[in-house]
Amino acid sequence: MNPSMITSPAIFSVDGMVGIVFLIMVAITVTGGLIACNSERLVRAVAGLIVCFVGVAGLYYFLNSPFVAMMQILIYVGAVAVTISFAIMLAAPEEQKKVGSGGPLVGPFGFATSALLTGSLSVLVIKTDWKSFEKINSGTIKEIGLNLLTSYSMVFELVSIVLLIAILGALVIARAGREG
Amino acid sequence: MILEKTKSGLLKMFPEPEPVETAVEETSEEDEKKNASKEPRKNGVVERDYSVHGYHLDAQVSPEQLLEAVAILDDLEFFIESITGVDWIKEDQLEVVYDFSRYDFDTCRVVIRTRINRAAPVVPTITGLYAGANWHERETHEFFGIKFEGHPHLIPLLLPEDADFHPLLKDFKA
Amino acid sequence: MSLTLLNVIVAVVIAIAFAAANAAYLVWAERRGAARIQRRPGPNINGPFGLLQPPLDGIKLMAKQLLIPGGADKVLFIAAPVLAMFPAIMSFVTIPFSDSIVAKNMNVGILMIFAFASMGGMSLLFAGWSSRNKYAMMSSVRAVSQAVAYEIPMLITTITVVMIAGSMDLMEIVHQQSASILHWNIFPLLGNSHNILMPFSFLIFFTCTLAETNRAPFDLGEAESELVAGFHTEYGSMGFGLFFMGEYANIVIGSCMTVILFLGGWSCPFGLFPGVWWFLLKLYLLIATFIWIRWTFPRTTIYGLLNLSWKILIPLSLFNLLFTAGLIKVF
Amino acid sequence: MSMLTLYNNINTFLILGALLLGMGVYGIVTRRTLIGMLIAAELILAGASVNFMAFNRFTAPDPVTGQIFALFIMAIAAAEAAIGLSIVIAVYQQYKSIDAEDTVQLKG
Amino acid sequence: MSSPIQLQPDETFILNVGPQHPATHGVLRVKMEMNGEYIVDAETVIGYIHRMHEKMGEVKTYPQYLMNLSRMDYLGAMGYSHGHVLVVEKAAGIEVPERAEYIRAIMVELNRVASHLFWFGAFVMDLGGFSPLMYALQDREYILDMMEAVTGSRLTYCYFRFGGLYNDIDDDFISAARRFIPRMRKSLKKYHKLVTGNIIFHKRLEGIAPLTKEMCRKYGASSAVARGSGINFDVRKNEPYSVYPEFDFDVPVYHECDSLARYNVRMEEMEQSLRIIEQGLDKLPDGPIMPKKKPKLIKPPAGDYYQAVETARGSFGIRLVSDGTKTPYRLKLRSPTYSNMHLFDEACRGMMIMDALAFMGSLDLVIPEIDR
Amino acid sequence: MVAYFSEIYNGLISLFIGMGITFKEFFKPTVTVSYPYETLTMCERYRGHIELIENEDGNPNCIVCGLCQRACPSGCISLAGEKPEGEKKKVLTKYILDFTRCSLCGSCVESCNFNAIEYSKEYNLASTRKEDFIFDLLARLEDRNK
Repeated sequence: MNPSMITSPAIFSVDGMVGIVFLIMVAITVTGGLIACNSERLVRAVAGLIVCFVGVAGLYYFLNSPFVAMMQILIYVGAVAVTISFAIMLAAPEEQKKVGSGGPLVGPFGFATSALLTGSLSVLVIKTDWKSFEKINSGTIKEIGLNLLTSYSMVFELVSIVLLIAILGALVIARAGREG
Repeated sequence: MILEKTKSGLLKMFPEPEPVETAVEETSEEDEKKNASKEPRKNGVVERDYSVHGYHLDAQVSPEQLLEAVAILDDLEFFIESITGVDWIKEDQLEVVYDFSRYDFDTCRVVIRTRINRAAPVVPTITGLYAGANWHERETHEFFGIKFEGHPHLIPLLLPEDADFHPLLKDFKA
Repeated sequence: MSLTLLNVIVAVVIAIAFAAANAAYLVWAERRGAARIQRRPGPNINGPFGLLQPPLDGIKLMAKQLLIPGGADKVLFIAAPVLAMFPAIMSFVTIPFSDSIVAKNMNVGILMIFAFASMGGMSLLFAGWSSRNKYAMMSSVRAVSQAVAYEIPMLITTITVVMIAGSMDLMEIVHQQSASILHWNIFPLLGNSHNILMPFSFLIFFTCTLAETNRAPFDLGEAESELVAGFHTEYGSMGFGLFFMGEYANIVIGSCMTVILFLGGWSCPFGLFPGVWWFLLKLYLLIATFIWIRWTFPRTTIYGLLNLSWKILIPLSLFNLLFTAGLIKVF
Repeated sequence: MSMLTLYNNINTFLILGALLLGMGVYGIVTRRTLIGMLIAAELILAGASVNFMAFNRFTAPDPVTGQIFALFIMAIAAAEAAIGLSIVIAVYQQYKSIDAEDTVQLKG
Repeated sequence: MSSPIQLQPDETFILNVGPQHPATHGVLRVKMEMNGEYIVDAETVIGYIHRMHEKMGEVKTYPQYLMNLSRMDYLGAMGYSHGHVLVVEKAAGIEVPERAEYIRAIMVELNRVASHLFWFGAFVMDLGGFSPLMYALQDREYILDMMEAVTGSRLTYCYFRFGGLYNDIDDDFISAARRFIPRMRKSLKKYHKLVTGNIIFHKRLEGIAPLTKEMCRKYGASSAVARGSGINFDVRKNEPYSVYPEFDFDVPVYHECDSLARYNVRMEEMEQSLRIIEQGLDKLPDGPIMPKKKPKLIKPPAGDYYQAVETARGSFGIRLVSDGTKTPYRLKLRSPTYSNMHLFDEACRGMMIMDALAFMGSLDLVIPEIDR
Repeated sequence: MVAYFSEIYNGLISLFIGMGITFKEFFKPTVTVSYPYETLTMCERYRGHIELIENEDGNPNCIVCGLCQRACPSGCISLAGEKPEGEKKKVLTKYILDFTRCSLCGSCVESCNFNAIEYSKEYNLASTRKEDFIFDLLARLEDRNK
C-alpha cells in the first residue's frame, strides 16, 4: 500500500468532500481555459473565460484568500468579461471565423509551443524543492489594506494612475475611431 | 379675405377672360346634373356655396397646371386634407381630387380637380410640395391605377404588396 | 473550514428552496398587490386567496416544451438562465437572517454579494446574444449598461456604511446597529455615524437596488412596450421560469442588503418577537415597496436612467463618501 | 499523496498556473482576431496570479505580498482590457475587421 | 435630448416593429433602420386590416352604410357617424330637430372623453405605467354603461340616423351624465397628480419629437398633433357645424410642439368636453328626435358634398359624390390618424426607439381607422 | 446648482405624491366583476342578435314581408314563407340568421313594421364552429316555447 493513502481522507468524510470540491474547481478552471482558447465563437470564448475565472476564484478560496477570490469574480466577471462581450458585440457582429485559418501549421505549432512551455515548467515545479514557511495568511482585509497603504503605497498610487490613464485613453481612442 | 386671395391667385392660371364662371352657384342643381351627364366641366374656378357643398372654391385644372395650382395654395399656407379619385366611367375619364384647407379662422376649403383619360391616367406628383401627399397618392394609385409621375415610392399602401387590381374603378368586379 | 463547507452545501439547498418559494409567492403578492392598487381582485380562484396559483403556474411552466430558436447558440441559450439563478442562490449563503441563522458568515460578506451580483449582468448578456433576436440583443445591452452604471453608486454608498462599521462582515454591521432603533444606519443623529446624510445614502442605495434588479421604473431590460419582452423574448418554459425566479431572488437579496446595511438587520425596535421575524418583516415591507413603486410609475428612458446614475447618484454618493470620511476622521 | 489532499500542495497550483499560461500562449498563437488574443492574454495573466497566490500561501514569509500582487494584476488586466478593446473598436471602425492580419497597415 | 451621434450607414440594422408588437396597438408595422438605439430611417407599413369601406359605400344604400362608420374607429365611433349623417343630411336637405342635434353633440363629446380616456391609459402604458390605464378604464366604463343604456351597444353604436337618432335619451341618462361630470373632474385631478406631475413622465415627454407648424401643414395633421404644435385648429370652432356654435368652450393650444404638449392638449380637451356636455344638458330642448317629414328613400341630388367634423382623433372629412341614385357614387373617408401617422416616418428619424414609441403613443392611433 | 438640487427635490416630491395616490387606491373596494362567476344583466336596449316575437297563439308575428332582409347591409337574413290555402297572410316557414356576418346594426328591427323581431340579450356566444352561428330562428322560437 502506498503510505500516503493512509493519511488521505475517506471520500465521504467532510475532508474528502473538500478535496472533491477542490478537484471540481480545478476541472472548472481547466475546462473554462480550454473553451476560452479553443472555441470557434468569440462569445463562447468569453463564456469559457468566465468559467475559468470562477474556477480560479475557487482556487484562491482554497489558498485562504476569500478577499482576492471575490475580487477576482467582481473584476474579471463583472467588468473585464462584460467589456470584452461589449467589444465583441460592437466589433464582430458576425460569427467568428475558424481558429486555425492562419495557415496549416499554426495550430500544431501553437500546440507544440505551449505544450513544451507547460511541460518544462511542470517538470521544473516538481523537481524543485519548495521550502515551506507554512505561515498561513489569515485572509483578512485588514492586513491587505494596511500593507497596501504602507509598504506598497507607491505601487498603489501608480496603479490608480494607470487605471485613470486607461479610462481616459480608452475614451479618447474609441471616440477618435468613431469620428474618423 | 383669404378666399379672395386664393381665388385671384388661382384665376391667374386661366388667362382667357371669357369662359371662367365667377358667380356664386349660378348653375342650379338641374344644370349641374346636365353638366355631369352631358359633357365634362371646363377647366376653371368656381365659387361654391359653403352651406350646401361644404367647400368654398372648386378649381378644375389640367394636369399640367396642377403643380402650379398647388404651389399657389402652398404659398397661401394651405394644408393638405386628402387626395382621392373619382371614376367617371361614362365620360371615360378619371378625376383626381385634391382637398386643401387652412389652419385658420378665415376658413377656406379649396378643391382642386384634374381630369385625365382613363386609358393613360398620369398626373404629376405633388410630393415635392407636400410631403404628406405621399400616402394619399399611393392610395389613389392602388385604388384607381392613377400613376403619379415622379412619386418616390409608388407601391401599394393598403392593399397587399402584389395587388394588381384597382378596386375603386367602376368596372372592377371582385 | 471543513465543517462549514458541508454547511454551505446544506445551505445552498435551503437557499434554492427559499429562493424558489420567495419567487413563487412574491409573484402572487405582486399580482394581488397590483390588482388591489388597480381595484381588481387579482388571482383568487385557485385555493384560498388564490394561494395555489403560483404552484399551478410553476407546473404549467415546467410542463411546457423548451423551444430553442433556430440559429440560436444552444449552449449559451441554455446556460444563460442557469447563470441568472446561480449567483442569486450563492448570495443567499452569506446573508445573516439573525445572529444564528446564517449559512456561512464571511468576513467579506458584502464583497461576496457584490461579486455574485455582478455575474447576473453576464447572464442577461448571454441570453440576449444567444437567442438571436434583435429585441433581446438591444435589451441585454441596455440591461448591462444599466447594471454597470448603477453598480458604481451602489458600491460607493456601501463603502460609506463599511467605513462607519469598519468591517465587511454583515453580522458585524448588524451588531453595531443593534443597540436601539436610533442606532440604525438610516437614522442620522444618534446612530453610530452622526452622519446627517445617511437617509440620502439609503435613498441612493434603494434606487440602485431597483435599477440593479431591473425593476420598474428602471426595467429597461424588459421594457415590454418597446422591446417586446427584452432579453427573455425567446424564452419559454423553465428557461423563462428561471429568469423569473432569478429576478425575484435578486429582489430579495437587494432588500436583504438594504435591511442589513441601513435598517438594522434583525435588531428589533421593541423586542416583541425574535429577531429573525423582525428581519423578515422589514424585508417584506421593503419588497412591498418595490411592488408599490412598480405599479405607480412609468418607465424611465435609457438615457434618463444613465443620466440619473452618472449625473446625480454618483456625484451625490461620492460627496457622501467624502463627507463620511471627514466625519470619521473628526470624531 | 492522494487526489483529495491536492489542495494542500504547492505543486498543484504551480502546475495549474503553468497550464493556464500554456493555454494562453496557445490562444495567442492560434487566434487571428484581436479580441481572441486579448482573451488569451487574460488567461496568461490569470496563470501568473495563480502562481503569486500559491507562493504567497506556501512559501512567502510575508502573508500579504502575493495577494497584493494578485490585486495589482487584476487592476492591470482591467486597464489592459479597456485600452485593448477601445483599440479594437477603433481598428474595427477603420478597417471593418478585427482580424489581426487585415490590419497590417497601421498608419493614419 | 435626441441628438443622434454621427451615423454611419453600414452600422445599421433593420428592426421590424410590428405587425404584432405591444406598442403599435393593433396591426401596424414599422420597418425601422436602426443604429443601436437610434432610428436612422423608418417606413410605416399599413393596411393589415384594410376593409375597403369606401367600396362598400358605393355598394350599400345610404342607411345600410351607417354601421360601417362606427366600425371605422372603435373608440370614438360617434364622431365618425356624425360626419356621415351630417353630409348626407346636407346633400339630401333633411332638417334635423334641435333636440336630436343637442343629443348628438352630447353623445359625441361623451364619446370623445371615453376615447381620450382610453388613449390616456394606453399612452401611459406605452411609457410603462400600468395602473393609470385601469383608472382610466373605470371612468370609461361609466361612460360606456351610460351610452349602452341608450344606444344598446358599447362600442359600435350606430346611433345616429339621417335626420335624427335611433333612440331618445331618458332621465336616467341625464342624471347619470350629470353625476359623471363632477366625478370625471375629480378623476382628472387624480390623473394630473399621478401622471402629469410625475417627474419620470415629464422627462420622457418633454422636448421629445418636436413637430413644427410647417411639418403639420405639409402632412395635414389635425387634432392634438396640430394643437400641440401651436396651431389653433379645431373644426368645431373653425367651421362650426351642428349646434357647436351654441356652446362656450375653448380650444387648448400648446406651443411647445413636443409630446408633452400633445398630452396636455388631450387632457385639457377632456375638460372642455365636460363643459360642452354640461351646457348641452342644461340647454337640451324638448321635442321630437326625428324630423316630421323625412324622405322614404334617401336620394341626394347629384353633386359633390364635403363635410368635416372634429372627432376624437382629429379632423375627419367625408366627401360624398352623388349621382342621384340611392347609393353614393363615391364616398371618400379622410381619416385624421392617416395623416397624423404619416408624420411618423419623417419625425422619428434620429430619435431613440423608446422616444419614438412614446411619440407614436402621443399620436393616438387607432389602426382600423387608418386602414379603413 | 440651485436648479440641480431643486429638480431633484421636486422630482422626489412628485414621486411621493404618485405613491400616495396608489396607496389610497389600494384600500378602495374592487370595481370589477369576476366574470364567469358573476354576470351583469344586460340593459333594456341591449342589441344582441335577433329573435322572433310570437303572438298570443304562439305563432310568429312575422308576415314575411321581407323588409328586414332588404334592410340588412350584410345580407345575413334569409326568410321564406308560403300562403296556406284559405289564409290571407303568408306564414313564415324559414327564418335563417347568419350571425357570422351580422354587424348588430339593428336595421332589421327598425325596418320591421309588424313587431316581429326583437333583440335577444345574449352576449356570450362562443363556439369553434362557424355553423353554430347560423341560427334557425323558427326552431329557436319553438325551443323557447317548450
